[in-house]
Amino acid sequence: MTESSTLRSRLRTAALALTAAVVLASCAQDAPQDTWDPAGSEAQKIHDLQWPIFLIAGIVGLIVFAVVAVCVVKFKDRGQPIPEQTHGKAWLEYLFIALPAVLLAGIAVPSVAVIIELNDTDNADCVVNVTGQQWWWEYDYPIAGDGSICGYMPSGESGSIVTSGQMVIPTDAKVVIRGTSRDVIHSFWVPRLNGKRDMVPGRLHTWNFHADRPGIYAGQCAEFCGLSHANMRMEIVALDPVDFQAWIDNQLEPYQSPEDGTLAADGEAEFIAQCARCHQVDGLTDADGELVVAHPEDQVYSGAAPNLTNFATRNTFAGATWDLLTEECRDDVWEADPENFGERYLAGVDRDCLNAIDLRAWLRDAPAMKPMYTEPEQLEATDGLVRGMPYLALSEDQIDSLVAYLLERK
Amino acid sequence: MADTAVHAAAGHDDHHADHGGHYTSTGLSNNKLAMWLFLGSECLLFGGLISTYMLYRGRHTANLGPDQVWDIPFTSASSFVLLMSSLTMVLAVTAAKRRDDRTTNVWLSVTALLGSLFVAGQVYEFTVFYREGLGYTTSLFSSSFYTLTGFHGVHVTVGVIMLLAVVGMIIRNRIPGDKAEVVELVGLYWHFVDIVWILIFTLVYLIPA
Amino acid sequence: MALIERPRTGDLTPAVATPEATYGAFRRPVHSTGWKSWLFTIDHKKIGIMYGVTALFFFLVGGLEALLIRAQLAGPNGTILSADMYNQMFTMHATTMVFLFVMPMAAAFANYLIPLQIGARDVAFPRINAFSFWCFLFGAIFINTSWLLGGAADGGWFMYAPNSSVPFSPTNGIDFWGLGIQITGVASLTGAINLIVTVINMRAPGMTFMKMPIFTWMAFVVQFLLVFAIPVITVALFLLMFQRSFDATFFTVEAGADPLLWQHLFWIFGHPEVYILILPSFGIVSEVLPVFSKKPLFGYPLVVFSGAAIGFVGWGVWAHHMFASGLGPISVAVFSVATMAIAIPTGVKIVNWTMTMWGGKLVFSTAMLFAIGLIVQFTIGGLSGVTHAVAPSDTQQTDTYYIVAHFHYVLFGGAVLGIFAGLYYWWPKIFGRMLSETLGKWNFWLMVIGLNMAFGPMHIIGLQGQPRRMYVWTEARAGEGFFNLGFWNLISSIGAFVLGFGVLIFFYNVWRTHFGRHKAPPAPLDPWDARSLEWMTTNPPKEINFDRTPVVSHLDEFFHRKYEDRGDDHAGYEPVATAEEVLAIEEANADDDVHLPSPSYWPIILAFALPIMAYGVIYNILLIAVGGIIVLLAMFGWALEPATAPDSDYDPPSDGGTDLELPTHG
Amino acid sequence: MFTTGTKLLIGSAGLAWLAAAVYGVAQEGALGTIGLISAAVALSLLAGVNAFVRDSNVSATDTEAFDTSAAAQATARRSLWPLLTGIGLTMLALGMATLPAIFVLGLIALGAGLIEWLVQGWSERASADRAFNDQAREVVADPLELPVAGAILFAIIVYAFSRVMLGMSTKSATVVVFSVVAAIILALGVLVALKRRISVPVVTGVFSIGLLAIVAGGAIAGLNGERDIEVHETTADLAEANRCGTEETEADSHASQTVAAKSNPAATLIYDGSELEIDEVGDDGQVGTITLPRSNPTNVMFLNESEGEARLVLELHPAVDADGVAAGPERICTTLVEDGGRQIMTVEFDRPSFALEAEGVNYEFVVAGSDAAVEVIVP
Repeated sequence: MTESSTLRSRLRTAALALTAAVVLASCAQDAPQDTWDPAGSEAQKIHDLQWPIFLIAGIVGLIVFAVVAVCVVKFKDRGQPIPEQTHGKAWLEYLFIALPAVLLAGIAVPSVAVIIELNDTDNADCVVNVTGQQWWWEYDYPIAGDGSICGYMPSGESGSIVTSGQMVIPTDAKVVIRGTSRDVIHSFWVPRLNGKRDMVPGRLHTWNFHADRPGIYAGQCAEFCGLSHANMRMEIVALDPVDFQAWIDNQLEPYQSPEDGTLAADGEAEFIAQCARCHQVDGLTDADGELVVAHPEDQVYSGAAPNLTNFATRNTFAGATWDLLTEECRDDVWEADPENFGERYLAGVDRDCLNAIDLRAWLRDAPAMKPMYTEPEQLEATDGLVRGMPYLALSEDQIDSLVAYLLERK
Repeated sequence: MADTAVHAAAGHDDHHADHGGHYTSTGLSNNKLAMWLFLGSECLLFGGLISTYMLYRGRHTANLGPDQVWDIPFTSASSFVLLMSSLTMVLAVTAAKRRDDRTTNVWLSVTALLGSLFVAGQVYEFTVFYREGLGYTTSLFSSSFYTLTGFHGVHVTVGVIMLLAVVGMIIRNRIPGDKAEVVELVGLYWHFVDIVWILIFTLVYLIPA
Repeated sequence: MALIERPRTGDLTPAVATPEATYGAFRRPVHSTGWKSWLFTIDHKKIGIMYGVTALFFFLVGGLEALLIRAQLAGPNGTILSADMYNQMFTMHATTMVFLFVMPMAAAFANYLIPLQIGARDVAFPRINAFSFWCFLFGAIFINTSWLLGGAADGGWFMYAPNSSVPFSPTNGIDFWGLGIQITGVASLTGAINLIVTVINMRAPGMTFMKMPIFTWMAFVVQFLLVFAIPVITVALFLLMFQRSFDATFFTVEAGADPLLWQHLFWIFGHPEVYILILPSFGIVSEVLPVFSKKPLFGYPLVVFSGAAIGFVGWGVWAHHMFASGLGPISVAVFSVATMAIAIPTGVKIVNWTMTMWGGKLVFSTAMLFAIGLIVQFTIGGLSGVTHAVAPSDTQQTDTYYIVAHFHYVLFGGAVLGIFAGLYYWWPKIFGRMLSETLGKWNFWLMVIGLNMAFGPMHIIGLQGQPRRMYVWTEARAGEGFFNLGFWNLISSIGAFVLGFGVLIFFYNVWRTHFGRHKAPPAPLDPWDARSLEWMTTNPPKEINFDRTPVVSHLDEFFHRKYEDRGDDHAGYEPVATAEEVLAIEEANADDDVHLPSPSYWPIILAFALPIMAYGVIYNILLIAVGGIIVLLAMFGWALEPATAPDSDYDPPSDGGTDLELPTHG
Repeated sequence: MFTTGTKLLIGSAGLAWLAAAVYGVAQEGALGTIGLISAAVALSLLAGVNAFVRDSNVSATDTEAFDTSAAAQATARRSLWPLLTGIGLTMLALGMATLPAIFVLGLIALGAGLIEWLVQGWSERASADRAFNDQAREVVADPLELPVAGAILFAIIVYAFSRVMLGMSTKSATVVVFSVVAAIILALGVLVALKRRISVPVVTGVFSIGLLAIVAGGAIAGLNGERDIEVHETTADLAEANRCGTEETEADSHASQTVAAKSNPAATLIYDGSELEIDEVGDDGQVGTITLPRSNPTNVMFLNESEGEARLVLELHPAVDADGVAAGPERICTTLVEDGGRQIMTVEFDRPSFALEAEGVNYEFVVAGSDAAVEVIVP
């Protein structure tokens, strides 16, 4: 009998240790994509469901290990006679069917409830269209019949907002994304706000986000989507209502050309010549005053390229894989208090904070930074259309002017 | 030529009748059991293809849809012919069990001819659909339709060649083992192919898309 | 052509001519030694060994691929592999391990052991058995030739559409993959039908289903899963082939296609496939544990029924691989609950294994260690499985390293440890020498430590948000502190190399046992005091397997011949005969006139035609015709060939003693 | 000791040498002399060979020769294969001059003939026992002959009969012909099966005649050509011909009215007789505008809930290049959808809406013949 009591005390210690480990894990805020660190109601629902299951699983596991350990220690061959050739005990077997069945039924009921809750996309406060493409995300904000965007009425004239890399949403609002893809299956996943949902071409999938407090929430494409799957990230930026209104108004401000004679003005010309084939800047006009309309579908197999109208209001580029901010400025934004966060974020990128090294490297030779199908011999199957940004053979001067121009896209 | 085959084969069969086949744990012949398992596996194959078709039959944006190309009277006739071939197959199996090689050969040949007729009808039908503008890659509906019925057609073709080969083998007295069982195995396959067609005919042609 | 497998007798006996003058090149191969005896063999034991050797070779290949992956991921922004190479590497790692290692390894055990365990002299269709093996081998070689012909498949083993379409994967890698899997699928399907018929029809007299050894039972369930799962993937692969090679639009979204079709077809196959991989190992440990516990398997009927239940329910849970795919809440809820339900029969097995040990007399041989290792490691994998049976929790975990951790605990901790338990346990049976137990223990502990070091940290990595299939990970999302990704990725990579070293010890052990200076002596007849029928013959077994067809009256027949119950209530078993004595009785009463089917050229010829046709699909349609003609010729040649060769094919001509009939039991 | 034949040759050779010498001296003609010397050399050679092999005479003591000499072998048996090879060769030549198809057929006939010839030749030398040789031939040839013969027979029937059907002038005629041919086959089968006295040659004869009839029918039908099969009109044709109106067209006959449940459209447009209502996820009951993505094929479902039939049309206003060629179709439309029916339309927009604004137009879903419309905003 002493053996079983030591066993019990061992079990208790083990259970405590496991609980401690679980609590420790749930408290750890180290990795930005920690799935045990919810920051929104959807992720919270999942978390409330999953930690007891981990706990139960851990306890069951420890019991099994303990029994195996007892067997190994106690029933070692020490020359005992041939044991009873028993073929089993019926009641014990039924018990071990019934026990897990009850346990699993107990898990199943709340699971089903949470499944239903997570999939409830009615009564959205805000709708955002999310489109995946190799290897970046595009977000566009549909205009409601009354001209409002995401539940907010723009101060000026309403219009389309198309952005990429970072999806900006208001806090304390039920944000429903309507997601699809332009090429292969991608998966939209921002762990601290919600689980993942695949974005399947030809299908429209919805998913909910609800951020409790302002901040940046990191995510990553979770469905294997080809060559640069590792370089397809996303961030959700949650702003409080006032800041979000400001963000919308800023996004919708009419295009302003750089002042003549500045480096940025050269950059505008370069942009029209080199970049505007694919990248749209809303309101940009050429020398004749004609609207410049990008035609990425003539160049890119998947059919689109990031809209750069408000490039410098974002913190990332190239599929949210590289930061537009220097490390210092980035930490400044990421680690800001919820109250100060909106202000820091809306400041955007300026020359002091610009991560010029990566941006210039990107303009110099994009495929070298991020593997993409851009070499002619790789494009037979797509009739010459590229999959990703090709090498453009820009000179350092051209790059200088483009950087200057892009910095003004606020 | 067939007459000599009949005599030779009869002797051959007697030998095997004495022999009585192998002992098996269940009394079922190994070959028959294997054929049933194979057909069970084939069910899933056609299940997959039929599911694909059912998913895609409505997907023909701006192109021909199923109800626009079907010629139900013709397909009914060819389906009926295939059904009749199951009947003649039964007659062939019965004759084989009676060790009546002549009748077996007659019914096997008739089954093969009816099967060929069915495939000829399918070739005709495909040609007409193609002329009407329904190519293999025209739409998802057409791809999945041609794949499903084409797979079935290939099965019938294989069946016909098997039937004709069995006729040839009986004539030349070249069947190793129990002749009646060989005919029965081919018969099982043939019936399966027929049943699958009934399913396809109902799901693909008769139920409106 | 499973149709005609029966021998006919005496038709073609030449009247005058000598065999040399008549048949020339067309004599049946009748060699019993030399390489030809392997190439044209239809002996289930030789085929089993060939399966095993090939599978272990591909285990090394897959392991090498795994090590390259872990080397790449040991630190941030790894540069050992390019993105393209990395994608090929993880695709082929999974493909190799699943289709070219675990499945054929299970086929090796099943082929070798099922006839022995049920007291048969061979499988039901020996030539089809040979065909299955050659199909598998040629298919495996075919897939791997893609490395040399423009690059291997790069879409992941799940090959989700539309990423598998030509524009997204312009090399021929995926064509090779699809056609190769198709060919190995033919191998699995024919092999499965063969083994099912064998188990149903060729059991020794007295061996009812509920007296069948448990490994045979689990393998039997697996063959059913194969029979019904293979055609589903066949459909999917056909659609993929038509898509890639013949411009069909099954997965072209612009034409209105639904990419989820592929996922459904793939996982309807893919989930039963998981049980196809694991159940044979369940069978192996269910053999090993009772032997080394000196007790019968606890709750044998329940283990059988739970195995069957796993096989059955396994068909209703495929969509749990698609919880994030957007199926809709009702489907997700149903599949979520069904997935939890499958944990019950799996749990039953764990309980039964531990209860088998409870109250036993445990001998910790290497095989036993691996079996206990399986119980512990598989439990971890099973429990992490429960956490993602819960669909909402799965939306956080799927496609992360947490899943990688889960299925490696299930497949390495489960399937592979079971396979190693089987290798150590049956090695003396198959090769007549015992592997070194000392090296075996090194092998076991290094593998277990390596396994936990390599895959344990992946739980953390996954829960910290690192997705799978990324060729690099970055410091920026690694975090700091105890759970930081950098540290645990490094540990995992080190663990992978420890694991690799552990596996190499096994190969060293094999070399040392058979070739080294310290070559092991011939193994005793019954080294483990075993319980089931396969041990009731010589090591290795004779070509005819048993001198006398055994008559079975108990589950664990061999044990009951060696021990008798002197008390009552199963409590007083005492040895009454040694294995040698039991065998001597059998030898003394040997069946005369045992006849085995003859080797044949056709299986290998038929199998060889398949990759030719597959190359034809990729490169030139004419090759398909060439392959097709070979197929026709081989199939009809096969169909017209009697199961046993006429006496005249033997050199010198046989006296008629060993060439007449398949095993007859009565 | 010389045999008779050798003596003759030696004599002839001597005579030839003599004649050559006489002619060469008397006539002074180089050509004739060379001819005679050649003959003399040839005759000498033959005489030598003949002397060496002793005029091929078999010695009475050479018992082995009774079995092995060519004369002791069975004579070659009747064979079809030289004929087939010959036909193959002829077709090869004919094919080179006329049709490649005949050339290929010739190649096949040639190959088949040669292989069969080889196998037969081999089998006839297999042993002295003719019955055994026949069986040996079958062992080797059956795996090829049986399936290939079956396949050829099958291919002929299928090809010829399908030509016959394609040649029929109406659809109902095909049904009749098909059924009648099947009935004849069945009836013949019953007849042969029941009347056991019908001999094999009769059956073979009837079968051959039937086969011939089908082949002949196929040939005639093939030469006559197929009946006129018109290309079916589709909605793509309608849009091109600017006929997306309210009148019923051929494309609308038997058009599908249901859509698979799993189509997962981006939006559903519901027509209630006066208005187009938009049903979109997360955005219910919106009227007037809808936002759809650029450069991405998107499924939109049209649901007709009005009393009559209706057709959904999407006005696309494609970009026009310098030559006035439009980059795509002007519009796309569904077929006429019955009350309660639904249909999917796959749409893709190449240009953002603001690019169209400059031209004073916009993307628009309209119901043909009504005022109901929805503007599409493409960001």
